[in-house]
Amino acid sequence: MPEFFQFLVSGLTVGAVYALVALGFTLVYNASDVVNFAQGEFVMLGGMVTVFASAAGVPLPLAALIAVGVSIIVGLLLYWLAIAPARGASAVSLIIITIGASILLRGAAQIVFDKQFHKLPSFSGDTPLNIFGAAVQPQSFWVLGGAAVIVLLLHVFLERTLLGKAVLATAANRLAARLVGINTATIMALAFGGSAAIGAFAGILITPITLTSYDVGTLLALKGFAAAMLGGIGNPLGAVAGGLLLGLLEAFGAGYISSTYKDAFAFIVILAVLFAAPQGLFGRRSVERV
Amino acid sequence: MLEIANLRSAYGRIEVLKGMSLEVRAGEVVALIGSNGAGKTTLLRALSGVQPITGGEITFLGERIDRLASHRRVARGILQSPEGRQIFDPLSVEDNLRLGAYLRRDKEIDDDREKIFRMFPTLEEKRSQLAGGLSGGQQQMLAIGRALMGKPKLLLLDEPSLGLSPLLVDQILAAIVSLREAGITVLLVEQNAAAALEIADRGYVIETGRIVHSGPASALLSDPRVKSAYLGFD
Amino acid sequence: MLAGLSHRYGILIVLAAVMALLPLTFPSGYYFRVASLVWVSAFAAIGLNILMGKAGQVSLGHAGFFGIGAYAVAIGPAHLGLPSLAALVIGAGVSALLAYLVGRPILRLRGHYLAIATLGFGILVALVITTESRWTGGPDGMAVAKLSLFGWRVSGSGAWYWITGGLLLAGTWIALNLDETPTGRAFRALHDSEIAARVTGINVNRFKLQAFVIAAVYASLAGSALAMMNGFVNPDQAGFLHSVELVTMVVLGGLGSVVGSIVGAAVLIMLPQLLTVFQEYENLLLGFIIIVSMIFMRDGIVPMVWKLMSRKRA
Amino acid sequence: QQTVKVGSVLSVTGPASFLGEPEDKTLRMYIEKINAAGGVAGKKIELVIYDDGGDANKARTFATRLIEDDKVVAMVGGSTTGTTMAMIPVFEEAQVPFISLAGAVEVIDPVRKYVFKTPHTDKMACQKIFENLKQRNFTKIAMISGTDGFGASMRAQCIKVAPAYGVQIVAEETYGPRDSDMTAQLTKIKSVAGIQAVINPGFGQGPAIVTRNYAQLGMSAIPLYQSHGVASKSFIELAGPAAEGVRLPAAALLVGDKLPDNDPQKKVVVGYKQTYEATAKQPVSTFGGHAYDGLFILVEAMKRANSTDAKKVRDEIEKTKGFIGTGGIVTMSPADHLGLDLAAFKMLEIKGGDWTLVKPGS
Amino acid sequence: MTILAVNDIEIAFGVLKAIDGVSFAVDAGQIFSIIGPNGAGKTTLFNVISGMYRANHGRVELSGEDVTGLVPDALAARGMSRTFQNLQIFQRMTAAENVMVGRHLQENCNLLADLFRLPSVTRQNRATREAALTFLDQVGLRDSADTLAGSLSYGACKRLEIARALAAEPRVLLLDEPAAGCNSVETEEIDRLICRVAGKGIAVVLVEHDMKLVMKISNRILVLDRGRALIEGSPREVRDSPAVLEAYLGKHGAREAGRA
Ligand SMILES: Nc1ncnc2c1ncn2[C@@H]1O[C@H](COP(=O)(O)OP(=O)(O)OP(=O)(O)O)[C@@H](O)[C@H]1O
Ligand SMILES: Nc1ncnc2c1ncn2[C@@H]1O[C@H](COP(=O)(O)OP(=O)(O)OP(=O)(O)O)[C@@H](O)[C@H]1O
Ligand SMILES: [Mg+2]
Ligand SMILES: [Mg+2]
Repeated sequence: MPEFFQFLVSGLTVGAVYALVALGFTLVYNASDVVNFAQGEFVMLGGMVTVFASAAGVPLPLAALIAVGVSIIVGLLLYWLAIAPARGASAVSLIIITIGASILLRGAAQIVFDKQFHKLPSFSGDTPLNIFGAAVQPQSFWVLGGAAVIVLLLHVFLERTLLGKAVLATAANRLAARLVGINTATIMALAFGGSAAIGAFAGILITPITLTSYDVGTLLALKGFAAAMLGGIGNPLGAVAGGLLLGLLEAFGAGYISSTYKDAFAFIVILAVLFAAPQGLFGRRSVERV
Repeated sequence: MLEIANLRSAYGRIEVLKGMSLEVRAGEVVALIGSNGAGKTTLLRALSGVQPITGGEITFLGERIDRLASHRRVARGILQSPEGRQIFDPLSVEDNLRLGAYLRRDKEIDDDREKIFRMFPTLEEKRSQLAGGLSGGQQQMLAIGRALMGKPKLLLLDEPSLGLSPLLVDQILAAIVSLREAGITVLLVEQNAAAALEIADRGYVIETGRIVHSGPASALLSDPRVKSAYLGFD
Repeated sequence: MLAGLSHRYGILIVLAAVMALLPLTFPSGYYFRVASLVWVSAFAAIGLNILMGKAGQVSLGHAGFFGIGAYAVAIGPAHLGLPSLAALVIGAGVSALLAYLVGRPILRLRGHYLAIATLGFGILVALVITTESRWTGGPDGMAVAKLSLFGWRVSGSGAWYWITGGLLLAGTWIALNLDETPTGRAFRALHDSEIAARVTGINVNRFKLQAFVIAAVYASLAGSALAMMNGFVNPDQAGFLHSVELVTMVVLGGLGSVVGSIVGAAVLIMLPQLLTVFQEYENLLLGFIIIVSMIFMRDGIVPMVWKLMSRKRA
Repeated sequence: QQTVKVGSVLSVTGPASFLGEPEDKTLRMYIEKINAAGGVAGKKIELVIYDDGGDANKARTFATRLIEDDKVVAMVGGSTTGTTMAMIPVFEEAQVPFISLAGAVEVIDPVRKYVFKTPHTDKMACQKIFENLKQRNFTKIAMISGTDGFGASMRAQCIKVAPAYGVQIVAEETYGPRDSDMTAQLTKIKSVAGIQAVINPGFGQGPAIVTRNYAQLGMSAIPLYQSHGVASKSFIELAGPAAEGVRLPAAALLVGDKLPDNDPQKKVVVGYKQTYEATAKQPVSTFGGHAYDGLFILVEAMKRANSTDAKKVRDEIEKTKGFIGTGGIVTMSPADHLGLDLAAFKMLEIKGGDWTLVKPGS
Repeated sequence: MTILAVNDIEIAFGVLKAIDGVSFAVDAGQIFSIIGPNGAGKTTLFNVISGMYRANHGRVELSGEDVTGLVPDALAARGMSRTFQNLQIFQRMTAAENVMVGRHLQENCNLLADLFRLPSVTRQNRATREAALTFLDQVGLRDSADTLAGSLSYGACKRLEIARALAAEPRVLLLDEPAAGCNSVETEEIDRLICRVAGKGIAVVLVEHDMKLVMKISNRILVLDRGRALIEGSPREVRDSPAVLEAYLGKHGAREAGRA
C-alpha cells in the first residue's frame, strides 16, 4: 500500500510538471489555433535565466522575476518578428515557424548559457514529507500549487473577461474579430507574451525537481503537448487534467507494468482515450453546421 | 459622411475594384446593387479595412481613413454585418453580441443586447447556446445584431436578408427604416434589389468593379436598364 | 490536358537531367553521399506530402515507418537469413499493414488530435526498437548487410547515388501521376471539405487510409534504402525528431508540391552541412533560416517560386 | 610548412554534448599547443571538427566528408557508441585510423584493424564495481539503468559479467534519458527484500535525479554505485547532499591531487586538469581526458613513424606502449586496441562534496 | 413513382426537438419544396435524409430501399446528391475540378491504375472533364472553369455547388437555398435549371426562402414550423393558408408568392 501512494505521489509530481507545460500551450492555441512548439523553450528560459541570474548573485525571487520578464520579451519578439510578418500563412506554416523558433532559441541558449545541466535549490528545502508512507518532495507542492493558480487565472480570464472572449474570438474567426473592432495583432501579442510568462513560471517551479539545461524544452514540449491533447486542447482545465493523468499513467505504468514500456503504456492509453473522445477529455466539442 | 474617391482593390493580380467613387450622406440609406462577382462585397470589406486597397481615398466624417487599421475604423463607428455571417461559432450567442460591443465602454450594453433580443426573439431562446449550432437564418440575425451592438454611425450590411424567411425580410427592411430614423446611416448591399431600392434613398449599380448607374432609388427602380438586368421582368 | 501531361514529364526530365549532370560538378565522393541523402529524404518526403499536402492529414510519427523499413533490411538478413531485397519488400508490407491497422482508428481524428495520435504511434515504434535489443541492437543500433544485386555487392557513394536517384525518379513519377486521377482528386477534395467530399460519394475513411498507407510505404522504402546505404541503423531514424524533420521538409518545400518535397529535403539536408563552418552558431542559423523562409515563402519554396515566375511572365 | 589534417566528429550539441563539448575544447587547445611547439613530423596539424549533434546518420555523413573531402590522415572522435559504430565502416573501408572516444566494448571487440579507443570500456566499469562488491561481500544487488546507448550497453555488460563475481541481480528497472522522476522505479527496488547494493549505469542528468530520489525515499542505507558516466564535478553539484556516499569507478583524473606523488599518472593528470580548467573555465571531466589521450596517442605514433601516412600511423598506434594518459597507462597490441586494464580505474566515493579514493578492501 | 419517402423523422439536440415526426414522399420528376421560418428544421431534415445526422426515430426510403442511417457516401452511391446552405466547396480546386469530383461515382477509381496512370485513366479523365464542362455550362460558369473556387464570388459558389451535385447524375437532388445570394435575374436562371433537372426525371427537394421561385416551380410544398409539419399541399393551398401567412410569409412574402 505505501507503494501505491508513492506511485500516486510521483505521478502527481511529474503530472503537475506536464500540466504546467500544457497550460502554456493554451493561450496561444486559443488565440490562433496554433500549437506553439517553442513553448518548451520558454520553460527552459524560465529555468536557465533564473539559474544564471542567481548564480550572478541576484536573490532568487528577483532572479525568477527577471526570468519571467526575459521570457515575455522573447515571446513578444517571437510574435512580432516571426509570427506577425507571416500574416495569412496557414496553421501548418505557422507551426513550422514555431519549430524553427524552438531550434533558434535552443541554439541561442547554448551560446548565451552553456551546455551543462543546472539545478535550483528547492523553495522549501529538501526534507521529504511523509504522507501515508510515501515520501514527497516539498517542491512538488509548489508545482501542484502553481498549476492550480495558473489554471484558475486562465480559466477566469478566458471565461469571465471580455479580453478573454476576444482571444477566443480571434481564433474562432479572425475576420469577424477585426470587424467588431478587436485589434487582433495586440491579442496575438498578448497570447504569446502570456504563454511565455506561463512557460517561464513553469520552468522556475519545476527546475528544482527536473534540473534544466539548454535543451530540456523539446521533451517537455512533447509531453506537454500530449497532456494538452489528452485533456482537450484549449481548455485550461483539460490541460491540467491531461497533465496529471499522463503523469499518473507513467508512474503507475512504471510501478506496476514495466518501467521500460511506461511511455508506451501512456501513449496507448492516450490513443484509447482519443478513440473514445476524439476531442480529448474536456475539449470543446466543435459545432460544425452545414 | 462617407466619401469614396477612385477606390481600387485587387486580389493578387486581378483587379476587382477599378476606380470606384461614391458618397453616402449622413442619415441616408444607400443601396448597392450588382450581379454576382461585381465587387460589392469587396467594396464593403475595403471600407472596413479588411481588404487591402491599391489606390483611391476613403473619407469618413471629414477624416481620411483608408490607412487606418480595421479596429480604428470600428472605433469611429463603421460596423459591418459581413457576407457569409462570420459569427464566432464556438462562442455563445450572448458572447457574440457582447463582442459586437467590444470597443464600447458605456453602461447601456446590456440594454442594447435586450433590444436585439426583442428584435429577434429566436435569438433570445438560444442566448446561452453556441452560435455554431444556430440555423442559417438565425446566424444571419446574429450577424446583424452583432453589428448593431457596436453602435454604428455607418452600418454596412452585406446581403442582410440572405437566408431569412420572408416574414423576417419584412422585419429587417422595416428595421433599416427605423435605423435611419434613429440617425444611423446605412450602406446596403442587397440581391433583393427591388426591396432594397424601395426603402433606400439613393442607389448605385455596380458592374465588374465600376459604378455604372446611380441616382435616387425611385429613379433606379423605374430605369429600364436596371429593371431588365436586376429586377426581372414583372 | 496535354499541358498536364507535358508538365508531368517535364518535371521528370528535368529531375533526371539534374541527376545525370550533377556528378560532373562533384569534387569528391562526399558530395555523392550528401546527394544520395537528399534523394532518400526527398523520397520519404514525397510520400508524406501525398498524405499531408494532398489529403490534408498530418502525421507526426512518420519516422516510425521509416524505422520499420530501415530495421527490416537490418533484421531480415542478420536474424532471419533473408536477402536484403526480400527484407525490403517485407518491410514495406509490414509498414503498409501497420499503417492500415493503425490508420483505421486514428484517421478519424482531426488536426492536432491526429498529430498527437500519429506522434504516439511513432514513439511506440521507436520505443520498441530501442528496447528489444536482442533483435535491434538497442539504442546504439546495429549493422546492416550490404545490398547485393545479382551478385554485385553494392558499395560506395557513387553506386548509391544512382540507386537512390532511380528510386526518387520512380517515386516522383508515381506521385505526379496521382494528380489528375480520381484518387488524387478525392484526396484533395477531402482535404478541402470532408463533408462535401462525402456527399459526392467519396468514402473519406477509405481514401484517408489509402493516403496513409501510400505514405507509409514511401517512408519504409526510404528507410530501407538509407539503412543499406549506411550499413547501419539506429533508433534515431524512427524518432520523433526525424518525424518533425520530414514534416518540415514537406512544408518548407511546399505542401502539395512534389518538386517542393525534393527542394525541401535538399535544403534541410544540405543546410547543416553548409552551416558547420559557423560551428556553435549552427542551430541558431538553422532556426533563423527556417523562420525567414516560412515568412517570405509562406506557401513553401516551390509554390512561391512558381508564383513569382508566372507573375514575371504575365 | 606543410600541414597534416586530423579529423574529428563529436557530439558537441545534443543530448551527449556533455561528452562532446569538453572533447572539442580539449582537442582545440592541445592542437594549438602542439602547433606552437612546431607540430609533428615536421608538419603543423590542421584540425577539422564537425558536430554531429548526437545523430549517427549525420556522424556518418561527416565521416565521409572527412575522408573524401578533407582527406584527413586520422580521426580522433566519435563521442558516443552510436555515432562511433555508424562511422566505423567508413574508416575501415578508407583504411584511416580512427581513435574513438566512446565507451562501449563493442568498439574494439572484435578488434578492427583501424579502430582504437581510449576510454575504459563499460565492461571494465562493471568489473570494477563487482570487484568492490565482492570485497564487501555483497551478492544481491539491484540495477536501475538509463535506456540511452550508454546505459543500455553497460547494463548488458554488467549482466554478462555478474556471475563471474558471484553477484546476483535480483531487481532491474530502467528510466528514459529525459525522465525527471525515478521514484516509481526506486520504490519497486526498495520493496524487494535483501538488496545489498544498487547500481545505476547511466549518464547525463538521469543519475543525478536517481541519486536525489534515492535519498528522498530514504534508501541511503543501501550503498549506491554510479558509473564512470557521471565522472564530472557537475554530478556532485546536481545531486547535492544526496550524493554523499555514492561510489563509482573513474579515472585518476578526478582525484589527481589526491594521488600519491610517486604515481606515474599524477603529472599528466594534474597538468591536463590545470590546462583545461584555466582555458575552458569549467571543471575538468574525464570525457575531455579521453580526447587528450586519443590525440596524444596519435601524435606519439606520428612522431614514432616520423610520417603522416595513414597506414604507417596505424601500425605505430597499435604499438603504443606505456603511454601515460589521463585514463591510465596504455599498452596496445594487435589483439587489444584499448590497452588499459582494471588498474586504470579507481574506485571513488563522494565525501563532503568531493571525490575520495576508496581504500582497497573497503 | 416514389423515389424518396421520408417517414416520421425525429431528431433532438439536447432538449430541443429539431424535427418532430415529419413525413413526406417525392416522385420522380417532381419538385418538392420545404419552407418554413428560420430554425424550423429544414436544413436539419436535409442532414438527416442525406446521412449527416442520425435520426432518433423514423425511416428514409430511396426507391423503396430502406436507407435509414446509411453514411452520406453510401447514400450518394444510391443516387442522392445535395447542396449546402453554408457553402461547402473545394476551395483549393478549380471550378472544373470541383465538378469533376462530383463525378466521382461515375468514374472507375482504382488506386493502382491511378498510381501508374494507365492509359485508361487518362482517357477517363478527359471524358470526365468534358462532362464537367457541360455541367458548368448549365449553371453559367463555363468561363470560370479554370478559376480556383476559393476566388469565386458567393453567388458563383452557390451555382458551382449545384453543378457539382448535378454531375453525380442523382435520382434525388436536395437543394438548400440555391438562390440565396442571387438577384432576381440570376434566380430566374436557377429556376429554369431546376425545372430542366426535374424534367429529366430527377426528384428535386428544394429548401428556399424566395417565394416567387418556390411558388412558381413547386409541385408540392411542405411547410415546417418548429420541427413539425404545418401543412403540406399545392402552392396555392399553401399560399392561401392563414397559418402559413402568419408564421412565415408575412406581407412581403405573400406579395412575392402572389407574383409567381
Ligand atoms: N479571395 C479572392 N481571391 C481572388 N478573387 C476573388 C476573391 N474574392 C472575390 N474575388 C473575385 O472578386 C470579384 C468580386 O467579388 P465580390 O465577392 O466582391 O463580388 P460580389 O459583388 O459581392 O458578388 P456576390 O453577389 O456573388 O456576393 C469576383 O470576380 C470574384 O471572383
Ligand atoms: N448541431 C446543432 N446543435 C444544436 N442545435 C442545432 C444544431 N443543428 C440545428 N440546431 C437547431 O435546430 C433548429 C433547426 O435548425 P435548421 O438549421 O434545421 O433550421 P432551418 O429550418 O434550416 O433554418 P434556416 O431557414 O434559418 O436555415 C434550430 O433551432 C437550430 O438552432
Ligand atoms: Mg458578395
Ligand atoms: Mg437552413
